[in-house]
Amino acid sequence: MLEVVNLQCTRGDRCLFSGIGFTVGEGELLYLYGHNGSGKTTLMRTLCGLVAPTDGEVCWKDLPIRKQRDEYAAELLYLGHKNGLKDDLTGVENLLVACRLAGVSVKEDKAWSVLERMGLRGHEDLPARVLSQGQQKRVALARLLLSEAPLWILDEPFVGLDVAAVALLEAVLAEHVAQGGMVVLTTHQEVALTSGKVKKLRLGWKEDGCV
Amino acid sequence: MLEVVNLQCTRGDRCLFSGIGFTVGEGELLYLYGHNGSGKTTLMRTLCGLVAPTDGEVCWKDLPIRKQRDEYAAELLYLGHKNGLKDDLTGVENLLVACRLAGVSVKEDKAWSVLERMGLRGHEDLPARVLSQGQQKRVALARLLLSEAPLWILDEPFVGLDVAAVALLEAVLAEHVAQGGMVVLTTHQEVALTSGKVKKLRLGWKEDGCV
Amino acid sequence: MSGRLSFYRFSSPAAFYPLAGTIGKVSALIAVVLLAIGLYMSFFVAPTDYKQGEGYRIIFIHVPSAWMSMFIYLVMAFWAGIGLVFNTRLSSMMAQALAPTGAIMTFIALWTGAFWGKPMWGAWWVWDARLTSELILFFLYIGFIALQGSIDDTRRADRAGAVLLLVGVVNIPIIYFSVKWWNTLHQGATVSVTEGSSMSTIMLQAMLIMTFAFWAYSVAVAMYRVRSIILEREKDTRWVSELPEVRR
Amino acid sequence: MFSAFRIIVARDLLLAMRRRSDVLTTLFFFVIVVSLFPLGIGPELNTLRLIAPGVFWVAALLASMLALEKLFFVDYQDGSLEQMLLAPQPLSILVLGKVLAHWLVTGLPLVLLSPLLGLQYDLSTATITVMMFTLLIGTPALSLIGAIGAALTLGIRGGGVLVSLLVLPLYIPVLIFGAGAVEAEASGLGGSGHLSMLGAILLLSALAAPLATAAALRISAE
Amino acid sequence: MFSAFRIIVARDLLLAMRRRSDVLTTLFFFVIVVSLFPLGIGPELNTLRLIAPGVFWVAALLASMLALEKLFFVDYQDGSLEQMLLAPQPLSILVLGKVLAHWLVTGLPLVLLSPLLGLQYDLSTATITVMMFTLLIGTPALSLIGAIGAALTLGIRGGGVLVSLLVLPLYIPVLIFGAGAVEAEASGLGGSGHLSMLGAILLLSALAAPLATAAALRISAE
Amino acid sequence: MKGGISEFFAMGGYALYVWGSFGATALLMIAEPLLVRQRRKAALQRISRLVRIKSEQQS
Ligand code: HEM
Ligand SMILES: Nc1ncnc2c1ncn2[C@@H]1O[C@H](COP(=O)(O)OP(=O)(O)OP(=O)(O)O)[C@@H](O)[C@H]1O
Ligand SMILES: Nc1ncnc2c1ncn2[C@@H]1O[C@H](COP(=O)(O)OP(=O)(O)OP(=O)(O)O)[C@@H](O)[C@H]1O
Ligand SMILES: [Mg+2]
Ligand SMILES: [Mg+2]
Repeated sequence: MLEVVNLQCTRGDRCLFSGIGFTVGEGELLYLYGHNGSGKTTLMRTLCGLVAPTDGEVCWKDLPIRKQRDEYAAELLYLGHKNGLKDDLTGVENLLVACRLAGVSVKEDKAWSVLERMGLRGHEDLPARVLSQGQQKRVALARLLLSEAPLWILDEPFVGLDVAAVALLEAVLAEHVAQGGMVVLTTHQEVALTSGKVKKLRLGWKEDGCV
Repeated sequence: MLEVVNLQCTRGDRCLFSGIGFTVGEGELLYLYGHNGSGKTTLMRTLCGLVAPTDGEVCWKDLPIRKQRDEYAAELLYLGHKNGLKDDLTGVENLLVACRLAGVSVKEDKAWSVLERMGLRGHEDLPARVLSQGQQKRVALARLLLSEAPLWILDEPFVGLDVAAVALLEAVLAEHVAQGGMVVLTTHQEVALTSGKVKKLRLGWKEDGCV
Repeated sequence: MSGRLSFYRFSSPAAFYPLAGTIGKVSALIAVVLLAIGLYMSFFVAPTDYKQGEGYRIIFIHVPSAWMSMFIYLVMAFWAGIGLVFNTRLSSMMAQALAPTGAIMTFIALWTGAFWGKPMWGAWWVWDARLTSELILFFLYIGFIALQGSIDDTRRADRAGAVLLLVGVVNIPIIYFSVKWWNTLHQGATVSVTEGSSMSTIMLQAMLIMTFAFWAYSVAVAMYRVRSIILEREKDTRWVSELPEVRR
Repeated sequence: MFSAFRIIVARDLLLAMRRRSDVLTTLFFFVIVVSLFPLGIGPELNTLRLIAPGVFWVAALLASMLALEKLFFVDYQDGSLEQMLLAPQPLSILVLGKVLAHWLVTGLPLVLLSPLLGLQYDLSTATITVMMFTLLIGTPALSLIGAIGAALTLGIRGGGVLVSLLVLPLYIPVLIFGAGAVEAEASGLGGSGHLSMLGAILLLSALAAPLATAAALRISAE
Repeated sequence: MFSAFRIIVARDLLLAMRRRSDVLTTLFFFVIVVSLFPLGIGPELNTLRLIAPGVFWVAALLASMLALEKLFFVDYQDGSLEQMLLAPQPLSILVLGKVLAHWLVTGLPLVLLSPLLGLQYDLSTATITVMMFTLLIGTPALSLIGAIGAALTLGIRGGGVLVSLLVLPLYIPVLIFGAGAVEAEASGLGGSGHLSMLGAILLLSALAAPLATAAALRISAE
Repeated sequence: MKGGISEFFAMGGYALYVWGSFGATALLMIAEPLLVRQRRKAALQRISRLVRIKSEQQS
């Protein structure tokens, strides 16, 4: 269970948010929303331990994450604005390397079949550099289908995906939540997040649209 | 008027599209759609003259664009997947430099007010590097409000924008078209493109979703 | 009109492919014959040099390879320029096919020069203008090959390589005239169009035969290589899949 | 046309001002390379005086080459190169502007600092003057020639180091004449022949390099 | 833990294989720098023999430094560094793996090629052997130390050149002992004292540098 | 050639240099055609695989 107590983050001389607290339990999906620049990305990176909060604490299974970095990392899957693909590796190689680094051992034919499920048939062995924006995102997201981590933190995963891919990703999220996984998510698009328990958290104090 | 005759593009050893022909006249909006990797970005870059087509011709006012590069450039505004912002310049500086390079002379206080209209009040003088994903996109899009070019080519301009910004951009597009401008556009999001004459062009032969 | 037509006919890879095969075969034959004659002459007919003893026999490969190294570069630059301006695919393929042969010729010139320099000048290598500019030529070849190798979009690779080749052309006159412009250790031109030759005729004959042999060799190898390049690039076309040598 | 040139120079100088450390660091690179040699070779002044022209010129060349890689790459990555390609001005003018700004930031400071470093190597005033002069003519030529290489390798796998492979062969003549002029001066022969060759190279590259670079940029951005 | 090390080494070697030119080009950079000096300095073999150790070591150092910039930067830009930071293994192990792969690709070929270049400078076989040996011990140390600098300057404005500023001072001891050993050998004094110092530096940096680099990476990625 | 084979190979004391040059040249000029042939073989192999895949898809 992810627990956040009284979290505060400051960037430059601007306090993005403070006093934030919530929990994400098994089978729950936390949907972060708020206008551009409200601090969603910053909050997610804090949840991962990439950014140190100026105040407050992020706890995983009742222990602060900074005290159990490697254990927490093994149970976490974070996908940010950047895809983390190597331009020169093919889709399959990228997927394999990313999974193995995260401690999940994957067979090569498994990777091929997962990419096929992501709609990349015929593009599996092209270097990521020549893939289109949306195809690159698909390769990055393919990790979700192989992951064993209970906690997924996804920063705008729907960006650049076409309709079919959005539907597929929704299904994957629903399945993960149904199996007792946890998801933290942001998106600006209208997306149906139905199954499981959906919590919402709004960042930003002012009206939507002006910052 | 933009006219495309029998266009063909090949990337690597894959023919993305061929035999494409259409025109975009004054007051018309061309909405390109198709699944990920169907070649929308490639087509748009070809329309700009950044990619040379393997066959066919793009004409602007009845002349092939490769014969009037500078004249065409003066009448064109292209915004791609990448924002074209310098990380170290502030929003205002970025906007000013981009406009001036495109041959539009802009006063500084005009730039400030345009950025304010884009919802960046209070962030105008932060370096682009610290802005959030959506705020960077907003700075890039601010050029639209200052542009005098009749032809806009916009590759997924709605990506990363929040609801308010999407509405604003829709309004800007509608106004441009109403004034006799031309727009070529792609997006995967559901967006209301109502005013003016909307043409649609679908790329990719196979079903949506698989490639 | 008809001249234009035939030019265009052979600027299509499909038409050039069989032609390249024929040219390749003929030049390979010429190369073998001339090499045999040339080698026989250089070792058994040409007399021992009164100053350099037997060591001078290196000349029979050094000079032909040095000439070819420069000549091939010029030809490459020519084809690349054509490809850049007229957007003909075949000429860029020719440039690409010649590059490894040119690099090898340059290497041979450097290597044999070094093996000649040790007994004659007492050093494997000195930094004089000709040697240096020849070394630059080698780097230019390698740079061209590396540049093409690291771009996988063939059209971009062709055009980027062409720009590099054209920029590098300035080096060729520098190599050729370096012995004139700077006083160097390296020997000046002994064969020249205007003044005739200062070498003994038999040596000169052997050297010229070896030069033609190297020439024919280069043409043959380049033709065979360009055939492979055509196959690699046109692998999706119908005419390639219908070739007799493609096993089904 | 001239206004586009001005805008691009102003922009690049502003960017350099924002990361002031860049100006300092190319300079420091030069200083450090020049100062490393006495460490690697030993402190005899005679040897040092002998190798000084070579060391200075090689250091200048390396410093220029190092800084090169950034010349177009950042613009390429953030998409502003695309915008430059679509600007309604001849691309070669913009290229010339970028190269000028680049030289003002990385080349000029190095030229201005060289006299000070010359003292380390116990060079005479006349030699130092000639050296500074050769650097003043030579380094812009280096920047111009280097721009071609930088444009050609844009966005290529393994680009960074490939630049050096492509560009160094073309740098060598500049190096030879530059160091040659200083040496000739130091040995009392007068370096004017070498100097005029340097001038010719600068002229030629100022005319031809922007065009070649512009062509290369269009190819690379495709 | 060891498997993570293996994975990262394999990945980086695969990446290097994909851009085969990278391997060649660092090497060529070394070759070209070494070959430039005679051009700048003049062809007398006595002078050349004198400066050879310095030139070789400075060239090796520059080649190593040049290649360094890429060490983490590409990973940082495409987001895979973030993923490495979140991997369930000690970061310093991953760093060590990356540095090893980097050295195998950029350092080792250079060591293997140095004998050939030594001939250009007319060095004796004994001197060449010692030089190769010092390079073999010294270049991994350079890579390890350089990694700290590369990590610290990650994503900082003007990073590339800043690396050199931070790293060169730390490189200097390696340079001094490396070139010193060769010189001592060449002048018949025997370089074992210098060699053991080099060994000590390598050992120390292998232990400390990965930890420092890991810490620097966490800071830079924030 | 009165001295016979061994004198011929001695090249008047220049054996290393002459044979070093001719040998290296021969090596390169034999290796290059072999490499070209290998390249052609590889290309043809790839093409026949492509053709096979295409005909399988059609049937
Ligand atoms: C690595 C060292 C050397 C290099 C790179 C080199 C390069 C060249 C080049 C490029 C040429 C053809 C240029 C022209 O025709 O004007 C040439 C020709 C020639 N070289 Fe060398 N050379 C080297 C060493 C030597 C040595 C050591 C000798 C003899 C002592 C030598 C003797 C000649 C002769 C006689 C010619 C023919 C010149 C003529 O007839 O035009 N070279 N060399
Ligand atoms: N150094 C700084 N000085 C001032 N403000 C800063 C600084 N660094 C970041 N910020 C601000 O912090 C916010 C960062 O927001 P973040 O990237 O978390 O937004 P987000 O909610 O993910 O937005 P988006 O929906 O656009 O992705 C931005 O408003 C940005 O302007
Ligand atoms: N060198 C190459 N070899 C093979 N295929 C290539 C090569 N370069 C590009 N492609 C393919 O060309 C297509 C490029 O598509 P493009 O970027 O135009 O798509 P898009 O319609 O903009 O997609 P998205 O909606 O994801 O942005 C991709 O399918 C890509 O796989
Ligand atoms: Mg965000
Ligand atoms: Mg796209």
